[in-house]
Amino acid sequence: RLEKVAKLTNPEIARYGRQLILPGFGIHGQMCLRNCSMLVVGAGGLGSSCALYLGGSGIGRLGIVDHDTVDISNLHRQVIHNEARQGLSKAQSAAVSVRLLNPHCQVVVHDLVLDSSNAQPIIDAYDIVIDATDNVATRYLLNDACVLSKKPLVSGSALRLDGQLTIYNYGGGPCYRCLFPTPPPSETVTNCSDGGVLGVVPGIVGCLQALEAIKIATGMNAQDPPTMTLFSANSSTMFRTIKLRKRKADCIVCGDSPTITKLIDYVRFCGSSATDK
Amino acid sequence: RLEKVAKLTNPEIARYGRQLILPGFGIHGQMCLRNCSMLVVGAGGLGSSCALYLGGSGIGRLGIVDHDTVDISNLHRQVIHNEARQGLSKAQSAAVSVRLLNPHCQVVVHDLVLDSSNAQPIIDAYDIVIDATDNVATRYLLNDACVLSKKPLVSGSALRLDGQLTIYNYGGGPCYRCLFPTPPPSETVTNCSDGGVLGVVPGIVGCLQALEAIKIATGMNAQDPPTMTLFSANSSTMFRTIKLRKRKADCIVCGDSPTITKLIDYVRFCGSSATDK
Amino acid sequence: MELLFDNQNTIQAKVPAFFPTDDNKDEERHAATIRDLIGWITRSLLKERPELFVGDNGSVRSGILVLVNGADWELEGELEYELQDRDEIVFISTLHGG
Amino acid sequence: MELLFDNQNTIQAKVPAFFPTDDNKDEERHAATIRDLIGWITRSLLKERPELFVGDNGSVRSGILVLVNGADWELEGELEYELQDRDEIVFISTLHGG
Ligand SMILES: [Zn+2]
Ligand SMILES: [Zn+2]
Repeated sequence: RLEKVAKLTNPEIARYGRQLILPGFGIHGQMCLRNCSMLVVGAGGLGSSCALYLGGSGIGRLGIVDHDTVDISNLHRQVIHNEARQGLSKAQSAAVSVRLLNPHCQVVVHDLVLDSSNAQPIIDAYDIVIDATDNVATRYLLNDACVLSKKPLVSGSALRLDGQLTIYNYGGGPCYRCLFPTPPPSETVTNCSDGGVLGVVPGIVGCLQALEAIKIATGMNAQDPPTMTLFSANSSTMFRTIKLRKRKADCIVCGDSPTITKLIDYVRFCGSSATDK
Repeated sequence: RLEKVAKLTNPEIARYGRQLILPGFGIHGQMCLRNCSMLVVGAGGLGSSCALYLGGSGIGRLGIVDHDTVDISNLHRQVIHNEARQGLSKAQSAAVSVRLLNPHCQVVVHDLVLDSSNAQPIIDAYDIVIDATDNVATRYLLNDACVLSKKPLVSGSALRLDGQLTIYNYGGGPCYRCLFPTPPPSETVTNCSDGGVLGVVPGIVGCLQALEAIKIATGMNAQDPPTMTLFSANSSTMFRTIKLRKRKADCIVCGDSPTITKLIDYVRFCGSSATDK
Repeated sequence: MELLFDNQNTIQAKVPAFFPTDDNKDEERHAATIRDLIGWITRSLLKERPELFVGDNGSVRSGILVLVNGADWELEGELEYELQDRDEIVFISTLHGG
Repeated sequence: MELLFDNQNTIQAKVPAFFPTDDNKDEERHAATIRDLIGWITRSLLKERPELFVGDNGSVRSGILVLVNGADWELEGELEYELQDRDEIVFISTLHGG
């Protein structure tokens, strides 16, 4: 676990000056970031902008999970990588970019497929988890692991011209299963490889995920009701915020009498694999 | 001016595949980008995310204007630069990052302070201009130059926890002077150095500027009414879209009988300099 | 979701204000609920493959969130919510891409 | 802008429905307009430095955009717009940072 510090070093003060003078953020906000560890699951379209801005912001430790390698067809949206890193592990490539931007951030590479055999100890080691994945099975896995580990989960998704953003398992709000108790029929699920995506759309959602994680770390959103933000690039009103239900007392994982008390087989549960592309 | 091409090369088709299969975008959208040149003015907080995503998206030529050099205190928000580029020209540094991401994009460096003596020929050479600057004088300069040159202007701004986004001089909508005929009193103007800024806030606005520029280049927003998008990181409804006036017939630069027919002295007009920090 | 509805993403519809009760006696009608709306949409607007919109129990399928005037329908009574004049009902299909 | 108003960014206020006309005869009153609202705010809510909010001509200073129920006030008649019950009037200070 990340060792807490009581104050910032002089190089940190120089680097984060524009946040230190920010009213309503300041030294308190910066210390909250410095003593916080976050895990970004997925170094693809969402994870690219999210990891860059979190790495730059001053969080103490950033974990990056991805099992995939950099491909040319990723680069229109996955701007944390580059042409020369083709074939390199995405988790490694993202870590290199964050370290070049900010050597003060401890970056931990998790070059693996997250599943029920390995997820819990990884998630236990971080304070806030960011779901920047691209498949249903990993979304349910992360949800359950975060509920079991009592960690807030900042979930983002993007496809075609649209995006969605929600914080799960935080401040009395719902978990992913409270909203979606059963997985969607697999023929209704489309990923970016099949459905396409405009590159900047996951960029926008990933930035918003970084922001929400920063707001959780600093307590800025502690009084906010649970919401989902819907983004639609092709609409003249691009953003819409909707009010969500609270945690459901009968939810099978976060409810009052949970029946899920350890991770299950999510590939079987969802009828689709985490590495389907 | 950018030479037009009639089709994409095979490497371009492989790279932009996820946009080529995107319904409502496809080969038509990608060709519009390929034959479009855009100028990002400012390689700071807004310009960082904007230039990265435009460079990745497949536009034919990207101009980057900045006269400043990379400083450590920029890096919490200016993620297109990095620690090793301290002291290097921001326009040069941004160009290096875009070329590493996408060698197909022609990147043009304008390492200078834009003013009334040099702005018009630079702006004339591009199809769409992105205002990612940080001062009032350059905002009026860009507005007038874009009106005189009949170019749409995608304007973004960010300060503290807030951001604003508007397209000026496009599709019958207003120019900056239609909304703000006279500059604000200089004691009411705060920049990021004095007021502070949360790093991801300009990141979000810069991504949205890249998106709006892509929508203009591909005609996706041709039917949309003029709007301003307001962003407030600390509000539970983070985005708000407001409906704007049309072009004003009595505007002194874009109106029916303009009295401004060439660029003026914007530093004198605004009572503040473009290089005040 | 638009693919199911001829690529339209906004549909303004006049929906019957009352629906017959299950035993279909004309004089026993109840105010239109979201349950009725889902059935009406399936019969009147859906071009094909209704299983991509409705589930087994007369509700929407898994992975669709229903909004009543911008709020999660769970806050409004879900299937039994009685439609009011000019209500805006939105069906959101969850995205999983990244 | 919040700095001018004690750091409050939303203020719910009861504003007089009518204001006296300029010659101040009590029986000649007109419905409250945004011009009246700006004057009323300056007198009633502003703690200090009114010149950071109002300009010379009874309007807001340069660089402030006024919204009437989410739309640019120019679409609604600017200073002469007559306030309706529950109107939401927002004053936006333009940002220039980047
Ligand atoms: Zn739950
Ligand atoms: Zn104008």
